[in-house]
Amino acid sequence: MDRPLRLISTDAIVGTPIDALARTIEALLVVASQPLSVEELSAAAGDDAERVETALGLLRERYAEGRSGIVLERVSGGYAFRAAREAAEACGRLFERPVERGLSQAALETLAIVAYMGPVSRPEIARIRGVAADSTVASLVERGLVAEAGRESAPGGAVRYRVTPLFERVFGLDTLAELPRLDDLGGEREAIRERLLAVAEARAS
Amino acid sequence: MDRPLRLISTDAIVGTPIDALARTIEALLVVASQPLSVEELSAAAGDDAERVETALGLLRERYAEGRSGIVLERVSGGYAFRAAREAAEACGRLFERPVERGLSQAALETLAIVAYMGPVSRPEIARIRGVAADSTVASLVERGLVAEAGRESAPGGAVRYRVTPLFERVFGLDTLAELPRLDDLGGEREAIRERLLAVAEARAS
Amino acid sequence: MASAVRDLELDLDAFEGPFDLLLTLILKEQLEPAEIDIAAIVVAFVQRLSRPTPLGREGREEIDLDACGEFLVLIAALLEIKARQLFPEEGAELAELEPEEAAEELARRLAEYRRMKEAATWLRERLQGELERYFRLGPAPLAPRAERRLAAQDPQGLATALRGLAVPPPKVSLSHMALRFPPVAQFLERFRAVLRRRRVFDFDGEVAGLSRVEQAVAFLALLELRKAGEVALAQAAPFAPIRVSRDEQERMTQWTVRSA
Repeated sequence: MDRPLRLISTDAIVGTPIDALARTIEALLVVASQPLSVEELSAAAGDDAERVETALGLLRERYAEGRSGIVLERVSGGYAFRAAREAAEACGRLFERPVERGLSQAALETLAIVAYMGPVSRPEIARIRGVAADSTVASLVERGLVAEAGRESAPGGAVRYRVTPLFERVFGLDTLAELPRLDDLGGEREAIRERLLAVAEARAS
Repeated sequence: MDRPLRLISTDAIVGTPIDALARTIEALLVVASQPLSVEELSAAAGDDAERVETALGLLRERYAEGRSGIVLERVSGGYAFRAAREAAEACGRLFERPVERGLSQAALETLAIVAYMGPVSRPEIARIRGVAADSTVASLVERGLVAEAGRESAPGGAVRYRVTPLFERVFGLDTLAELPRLDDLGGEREAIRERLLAVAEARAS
Repeated sequence: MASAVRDLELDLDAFEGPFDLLLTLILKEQLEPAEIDIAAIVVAFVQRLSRPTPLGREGREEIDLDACGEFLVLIAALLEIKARQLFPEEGAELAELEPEEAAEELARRLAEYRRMKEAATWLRERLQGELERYFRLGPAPLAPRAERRLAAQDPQGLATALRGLAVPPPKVSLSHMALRFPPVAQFLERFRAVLRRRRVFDFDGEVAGLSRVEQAVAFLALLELRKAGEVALAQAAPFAPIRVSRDEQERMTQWTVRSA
């Protein structure tokens, strides 16, 4: 591997350059408030992306589940430290989970609509669920799972919403593309259509 | 290079109780947003304080300055992880935000309401925008563009907000009197306010 | 027994308590019908029906019929009110479609909702699997403080933002005005006025000639009066006219109604 910084690195105690870079990345990750992408790490460390990837490889081994109480995970388009799963019980005694605690069925359905169809407005959500969405959306915004994303293009248009990086983090997703593809339900749709038609005909006759 | 987790990743030692406890403490510290005392750690880990002290001793060695990018620091109130000093420059770059070019629609609307109609409370901003204003106002306060300005006169009245000198600087205004005129909306503060509230009401119905 | 409906305990997102309290709150306009998940009420009622009755003396089928009758009337009225609130314009839109097109459109919406319900189920299961992942929310205890800096801004942007908020919402077609249901209070007043003049009146006669929506609202008003103890109701037989009388003793247990 090409290590352009080797010559500059002065002293055996500091370690090889890639190890110094790994220490810098450890430092960045332990103070960061959210997952850091390779680009962000590379910009902050002042090193190139390829070498950051190499250092991350080292760190993922060192901070693997079962080897350390700190685990390095890839999530929400970046890298972040979290607690090891084996420490979940201890964490549960000390920390609350305000974001996901008590998410109602209504909240989950609304979240699904925003995740799959966002940016989407409250009237659109209400149309799909058949229930006004105002209080549910407000509670998701308060939890930080959903955020405003501009207004509908027409003047006086409704505010639209999208899911946040925190949503990806809570649900352990790297990107929204990891959401499962929903079955087209083509056959079912046909069946519903025919039932409705039959009802309409019965009424007309 | 120093591998901070070498002790617990060595097979012979993995699983000894004190190392398991040390891993639990690592996990608790990496999740905490404030320093944790020995009592808190001991209660969460379900282990006695003396053994927690022993484990902390191990960890202070492992996460000592110069050995890892993560340093375990003893501060008033307990223990917390911080970034190593050698990474100070990189951390500085991480937290130095690039100059932001613009504001979100939500921030711009809220700022406009506070600038033209301030001092104004969050409930009133929410009424005009038709969307809860809490998180947007909080973020504008954090950015120093908006500040508290007393409470509404009624007992228990809501906190009101005004724009700050930083706001005037950013928008290139010497005084708020230099804000663009809104003659098409009625010109005067009260007229504009009534107009906006009437539209908001029409939107909500 | 009709109270099987009114005492029905509900645990909805927007409301928790007995069904008659829910109705009262809607009548007093303290609760938005749009916020109420009607399907959940139906599920609760069906579960209640399927529970065996503790008293063996009364025939179960008879109890079911009474309860079902009252329930159907109330839930249909609620549905109609809610539908008109949620889709003021769409009722007209759908009515203009051919039956095939309307069925296609409804099927599309049902399928879409169905997919979103599946997605919600997936999210719930996913969340369950992620409960062991703890991470920090907010900044690290000893992290340096971040400062956000903002480039110079044009004050015209503020004026534009306020003008955007002053744009009236898109014009709503007037067609739904004709569909608007009258306020319940209107019927409360009307029935009270009638009862001040006469001790007894005939509900069916009083609402004859009104639209179905108006009749449904009138019936809700009647229930509200009865709940408040202002009137007593009597019906000689199923589908017979409902006689409304000033409070006093009330013997009515039959709730089958022809007019709504």
